[in-house]
Amino acid sequence: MKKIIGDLVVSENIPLKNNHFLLKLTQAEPLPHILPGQFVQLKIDDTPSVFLRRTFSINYVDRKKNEIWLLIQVVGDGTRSLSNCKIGDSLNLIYPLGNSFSMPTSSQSRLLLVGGGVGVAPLLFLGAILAEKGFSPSFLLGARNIDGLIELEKFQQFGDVYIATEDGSAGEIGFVTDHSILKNSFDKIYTCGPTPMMQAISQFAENQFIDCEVSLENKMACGIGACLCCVTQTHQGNQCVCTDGPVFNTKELAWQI
Amino acid sequence: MKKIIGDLVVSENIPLKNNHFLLKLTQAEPLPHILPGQFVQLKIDDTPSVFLRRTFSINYVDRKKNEIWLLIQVVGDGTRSLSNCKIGDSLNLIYPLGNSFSMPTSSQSRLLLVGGGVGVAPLLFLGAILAEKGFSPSFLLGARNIDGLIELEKFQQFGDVYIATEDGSAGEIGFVTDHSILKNSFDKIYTCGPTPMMQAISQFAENQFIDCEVSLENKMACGIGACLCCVTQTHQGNQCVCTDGPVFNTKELAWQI
Amino acid sequence: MANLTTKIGDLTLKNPVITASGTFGYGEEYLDFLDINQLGGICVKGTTLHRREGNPYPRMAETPSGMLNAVGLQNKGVDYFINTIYPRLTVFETAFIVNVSGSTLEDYIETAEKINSLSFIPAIELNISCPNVKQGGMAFGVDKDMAAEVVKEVRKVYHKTLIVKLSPNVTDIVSIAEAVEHVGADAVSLINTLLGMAIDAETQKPLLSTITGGLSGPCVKPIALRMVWQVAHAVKIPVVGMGGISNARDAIEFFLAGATAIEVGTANFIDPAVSLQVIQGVNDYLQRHHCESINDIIGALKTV
Amino acid sequence: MANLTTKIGDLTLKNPVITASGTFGYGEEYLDFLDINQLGGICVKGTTLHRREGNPYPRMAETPSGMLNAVGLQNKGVDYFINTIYPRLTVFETAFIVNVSGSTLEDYIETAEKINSLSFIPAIELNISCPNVKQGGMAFGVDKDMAAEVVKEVRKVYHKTLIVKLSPNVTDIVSIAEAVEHVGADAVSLINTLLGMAIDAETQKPLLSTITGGLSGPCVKPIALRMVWQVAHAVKIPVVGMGGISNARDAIEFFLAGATAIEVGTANFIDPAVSLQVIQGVNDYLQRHHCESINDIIGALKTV
Ligand SMILES: Cc1cc2nc3c(=O)[nH]c(=O)nc-3n(C[C@H](O)[C@H](O)[C@H](O)COP(=O)(O)OP(=O)(O)OC[C@H]3O[C@@H](n4cnc5c(N)ncnc54)[C@H](O)[C@@H]3O)c2cc1C
Ligand SMILES: Cc1cc2nc3c(=O)[nH]c(=O)nc-3n(C[C@H](O)[C@H](O)[C@H](O)COP(=O)(O)OP(=O)(O)OC[C@H]3O[C@@H](n4cnc5c(N)ncnc54)[C@H](O)[C@@H]3O)c2cc1C
Ligand SMILES: Cc1cc2nc3c(=O)[nH]c(=O)nc-3n(C[C@H](O)[C@H](O)[C@H](O)COP(=O)(O)O)c2cc1C
Ligand SMILES: Cc1cc2nc3c(=O)[nH]c(=O)nc-3n(C[C@H](O)[C@H](O)[C@H](O)COP(=O)(O)O)c2cc1C
Ligand code: FES
Ligand code: FES
Repeated sequence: MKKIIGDLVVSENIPLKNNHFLLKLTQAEPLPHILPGQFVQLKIDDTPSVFLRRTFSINYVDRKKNEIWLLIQVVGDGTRSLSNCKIGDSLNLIYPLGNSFSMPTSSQSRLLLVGGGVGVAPLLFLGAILAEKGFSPSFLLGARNIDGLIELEKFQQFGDVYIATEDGSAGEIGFVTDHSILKNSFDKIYTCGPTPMMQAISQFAENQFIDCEVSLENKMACGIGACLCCVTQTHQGNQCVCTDGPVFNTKELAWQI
Repeated sequence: MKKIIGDLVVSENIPLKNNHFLLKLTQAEPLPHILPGQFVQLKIDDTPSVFLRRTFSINYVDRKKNEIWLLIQVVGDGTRSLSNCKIGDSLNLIYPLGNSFSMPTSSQSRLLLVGGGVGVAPLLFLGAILAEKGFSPSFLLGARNIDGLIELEKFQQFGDVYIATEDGSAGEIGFVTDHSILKNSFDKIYTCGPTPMMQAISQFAENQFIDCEVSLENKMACGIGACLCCVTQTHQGNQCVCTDGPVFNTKELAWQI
Repeated sequence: MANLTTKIGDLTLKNPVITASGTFGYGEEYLDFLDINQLGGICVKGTTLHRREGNPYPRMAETPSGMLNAVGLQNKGVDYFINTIYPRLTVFETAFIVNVSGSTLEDYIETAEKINSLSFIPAIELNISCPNVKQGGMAFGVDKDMAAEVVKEVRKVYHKTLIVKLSPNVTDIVSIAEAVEHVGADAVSLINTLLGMAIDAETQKPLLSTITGGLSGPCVKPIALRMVWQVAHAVKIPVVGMGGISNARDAIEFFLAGATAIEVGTANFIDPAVSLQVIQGVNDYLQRHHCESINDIIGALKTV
Repeated sequence: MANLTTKIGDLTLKNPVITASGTFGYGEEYLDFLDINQLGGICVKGTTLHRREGNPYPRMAETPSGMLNAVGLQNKGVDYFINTIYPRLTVFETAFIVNVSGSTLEDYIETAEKINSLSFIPAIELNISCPNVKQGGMAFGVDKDMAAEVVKEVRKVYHKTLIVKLSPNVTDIVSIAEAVEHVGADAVSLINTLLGMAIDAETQKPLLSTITGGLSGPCVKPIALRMVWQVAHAVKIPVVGMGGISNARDAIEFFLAGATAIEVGTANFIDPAVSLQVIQGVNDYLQRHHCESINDIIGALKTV
C-alpha cells in the first residue's frame, strides 16, 4: 500500500464539545485507498514548540468528496494550533499509515466496537466499512460524562449505540466494562481508547474467548517504521505500533500495565 | 523614559513594492511619548525558526490614532511572517527603546536627512517632528533602483526630497554621496541605511565639518542594555547600540569597516 | 501561597527563582518591566578583577530554539562595581549574587576577597566555565583538579555562600561537582553555555567574531536537566539548575530533577518579566499538587 | 550540475549526502517517498553481534527543536542482517554503510569481521558513541585510549573504509578524533546524540523509560558544527558531519566547517524526502556561487 506525502486543503473545521474538533481535509484528485484503523502523520509548521509530526487516526473517508476526516482533541500546542485552521489552509500529511482492523471472518457476525474518549475516532470509519459490507456492528462508547461523547449521531448511522458514562449523565453509569450490553454474546470486539480501558476490554474478551483487536496510540517520531520509537511488547518481541500496528490482535500483545 | 511591554493590534498592513510593507499598530489607550529614532522589539510567535524578538525602527507615530508605524523589508522568516499579519492580529512589543536623534541647536537650520533602503524608516518620523518644530528638512534618499524608493510621497509632506539611484532609474545616477545636493551647505546631517552608506556620509560630514548623527542597526538580543550583544566601538569603548544608541554622533564612533 | 523559601548554604532565598548572570544586567535594566524585589535573587553580570572590553561585534547569533553569545565578560571591573553599582543595589530587597570570573587563580582570589567585604552581597557565583574568552575560566571548569584548586583558594578568602558554576562542556560533570564540593563549595550551579558555532552560508563567514560562542536557551534544556539530575544525585550540597528555563513548567522539571533553586537566563530577552511568571506558576503548581513547600518537589522525580 | 562526488577513504560517493544511522531504517522504509538510489549513501541501523530488544517503551520525547531517543540499538543481529536484509539491499545503487555497535571489544571485532565479507558494503561506521545502552560503546567513545584500542583491533579485521563515529559527550573531541586517526580510521563521523533528559512535570516521571536518552535535531546543530570545525582542523582524514541538518543551507554550513560529507538524521522523520532536497539545494548553491565542485566549499569558511 503506497504511502504518500501530500498537501490537503481544509474543507471544514467544526468545533465540537469538550475541546474536540472535526477537521475535514480534501484534494482535487481521488484519495488513495484507505483502510479503517489507518492513520496520518500531520505536519504543523506554525508552532515553535511543535517539532515532530502529529499522529491522528483517520476518522472517516468521504470518497465522493475526496475527504479525510480527523477527529481531534486539543491536548497541547500542536492540537491547539490545528483547532485554529481555516478553510482553505493547506496541511501536509503522510498517509495512509499502519495496518488496519481486520474484517470479520465468515463465522463472525456479532460485532462490538468499543471506544473511549477520542479513541472513538477510528471506530467511525470501521463502523462505516462494516456496515457497507453488510454487518450490523454495535457501538459501545464510554466517557467521563455526557460532554465526552463525540459524534454520537454519526455512529448511529451505522449501528446501535450503547453508552456508559462514569457519572451516569448519559447511558449506563460506570465504565464500558460495566455495561449490560456485554452480557450479550459477541464474535469479535474492536477497541480503541485509553489504555486501561483497552486492557480491561481485552481481558474481558480473553475471558469470554472473544476475538479482540485493539488500536494502540504509542508516541511516534517517524510513523513509517524507521526510528523504532513506537514499540509495544508482543510475543514476538518489540514491534512497531506504526507499521506492525496500530491494530493488534490482543493474542499477540504482552500487555505492560 | 518608561519602557513598556504591551500588545498592540494591527490596524493596517499595506504591501509596498520591493518586498516592503507598512504595518500600522494601534491600541485604545494613548501611546507613551515616543522620540524619533527610537525602536521596538517585536515578538513573533508563529515561526519556529524565530527565537528572539525582532527589532524595527519606529517609522511614524500617528498620535491621533494612537498608531505606531513600522516600515519593514522582508529579509527572512520573521519579517515574512509579519508580512502576513491580518488586521486585528495582536502583536507584543517592547517600546519605546533606545535614545533618539537630537534636535538641531539654535544655530542649525539647514538639515539634511540621508536614508538608504529600509534605513529610511526612522527618518520619516524624524522629518515629521522637525517639520512640526518649524524646520524645513531636506531628504536625500538612495536606492539601487526606482523600486527601492519607499514612502516617497510621505517624505514630500515634510520637506524637499532628492533622489539617487545606482542605475539612474529615478533622480540622479549614483550613490547618495554623489548627489549634487551635497554641494549645498548643511548644518546638520542625520543618516540611516546600509553601513557603507552611513560611513561614506559621515566621512563627508567630517570633511565638511558638519555635525552628523547616524542610526546603527546592530544585531540585538535583549534591546534593553542587559545582554551586551549589540555593541559598537566608540571612543569611550564598546557601547550598546540598544541603549547608548541606536543614534550616535559620528564624533563618538570608532568606525570599524 | 505555598512556602517558596529555599536555602543555599547560609543564604535563604524568598523564592527559588534567580535571574542568570549576563542576562539580567544588574537588575536595574529591568525596573520598567517588573518589581525586582519579588525575585528570589539576581545574579549580576560576570565581574572580573580588571575592566574588560569583551569581544568584538558581532557577539550574537540566533540558532534553533536558542542563541549563541560571545560577549566575553565585558564589564568595568570589580572596583567599579563596588564603588558605583553596588551602592545603588542596596536599596533593593532581593539577594544580589555576584558572578565572579577570571583568567588566573589570583584574579579569582582577589576579586572574591573584594566582594567578601560587601555586606549586602550574600553570595558569589564563581564562574569557572565561561567559554567566551581565551582565559575565561573554562580551562578551570573542564579539569577537576584545576576546578578544585580555584575553589579551595577562593574558599580561604570568601566567607559567605560560595556557589560554583559548572561548565557543561565536559565528559563527566559529576566528578567536577564532587571535586568542588570536597573543597568547600556551598553549592554548584549549572549549566553555563555549551560551546557552539554558527555560519552564514551565503557570506561563508562565522556569525560570531570569535567563531565559537556559548549556546543557551530552550535548545539546551534536555542537556541541562540531565546534568542537574546527575549532579544532584552525586553531591550533598544544593544544586542551582539552569539552561533553557522559559516558564514554570520548565522550572518544575529542574526542581523534580533535584535543583534547590533555578536561574532564568535567555528567556529574559524574550519576555523581561518572565521570572515573575515562573514564580507565580511554581506557586500555582504547588497548590494544585497539594504541596505546602517547594521542598516537597525538589528531587521528587519518580523513577521507580 | 556541479560535481558532487566526494571521497571517504577508498569509498567514492556520488554525492556527499548520507542518511544517518537509526533514522532511515535500511532505506526500504523510505521507498514510497524517494528514489534512494539518488542518495550518496545510507547508513543502516546500528547493528550488533547478537539480536537486541532495545529499551522498553517510551523511547522518544520531543524537546525544543529536537527529540530525545532511547531506542537502545534494537536490531536482529549481524547474522540476520547478512542473511535476510543484505541480499535485498544489493539491488540498489547507493553506498550502504553499516553502523556497527557493541558492548565489548570482541563484539565490535566479530561484527566488523562478518561485515568485511560483504562485497556490496563498502564501509562501516563504527559507533563508539551510543548513549542509550549501558554498554553501548559510549564508554569507548568518551575515553581516547579505549577509542583507539577498539579502532586498532577492528582495523585488523576490517579492510574497507572504516569510519569512526564520535561522541559529543566529551570535554575534548579533538583528542579522540586524533587518537582514532592515529590507529588507522579512514574517517570520523560526528556527532552522535548528546545525552539529555526530559520530565513530565504533571506526572513527575521521566519521559523516557531509561530516564536519559540521546538528543538530536536542529537544537544540536551549533554544537555539532563547532565540533566538526574543531576536528576538521585537527585531523587529516575526512570528517563526516551531522547533527540537526534539515536543509541544504545547514549542509553547506557543515561543508564550510570542513565536512567532506554530511548525514541527515532526525529531519527524515519530519520530511522523508528531505535528503534529496538537500542534494538539490547543495547543487543549486554551488552553481549560484560559481563553484564547479563540492570540494570548492569544503573547509572554505572565511575566518580571516
Ligand atoms: C496511532 C495514533 C492515533 C492517534 N489518533 C488520534 C486521534 O484520532 N485524535 C486525537 O485527538 N489524537 C490522536 N492521537 C494522539 C495525538 O497524536 C496526540 O494527542 C497529539 O500528538 C498531541 O499533540 P499536541 O502537540 O497537541 O500535544 P503535546 O503538547 O505534544 O502533548 C500533549 C499530550 O499528548 C501526548 N502526546 C504527544 N505526542 C504524542 C504522540 N505522538 N502520540 C501520543 N500521544 C502524544 C503527550 O504525552 C501529552 O500528554 C493518536 C496517536 C497515535 C499514536
Ligand atoms: C535598531 C534597529 C532598527 C531596525 N529597523 C528596521 C526597520 O525599520 N525595518 C526593517 O525592515 N528592518 C529593520 N531592522 C532590521 C531587522 O531587525 C531585521 O531585518 C530583522 O530582524 C530580520 O528578521 P528575519 O527573521 O526576517 O530575518 P532573519 O532570518 O533573522 O535574518 C535575515 C537577515 O537579517 C539579519 N538580521 C537578523 N536579525 C537581525 C537583527 N536583530 N538586527 C539586524 N539584522 C538582523 C540577518 O543577519 C540576515 O542577514 C532594524 C534593526 C535594528 C537593530
Ligand atoms: C548574553 C549572555 C551572557 C552571559 N554572561 C554570563 C556571565 O557573565 N557569567 C556566567 O556565569 N554566565 C553567563 N551566561 C550564561 C547564563 O548565565 C546561563 O548559564 C546560560 O545562558 C544558560 O541558561 P539559559 O539557557 O536560561 O540562558 C551568559 C549567557 C548569555 C546568553
Ligand atoms: C531514533 C534515532 C536512532 C538512532 N540510532 C542510531 C544508531 O543506531 N547508531 C548510531 O550511530 N547513531 C544513531 N542515531 C544518531 C544519528 O545517527 C545521528 O548521529 C544523530 O541523530 C544526530 O543527527 P541528527 O540531528 O541529524 O539526527 C540515532 C538517532 C535517532 C534520532
Ligand atoms: S514511529 Fe518510528 S518506527 Fe514507529
Ligand atoms: S541588545 Fe542586549 S544590550 Fe543591546
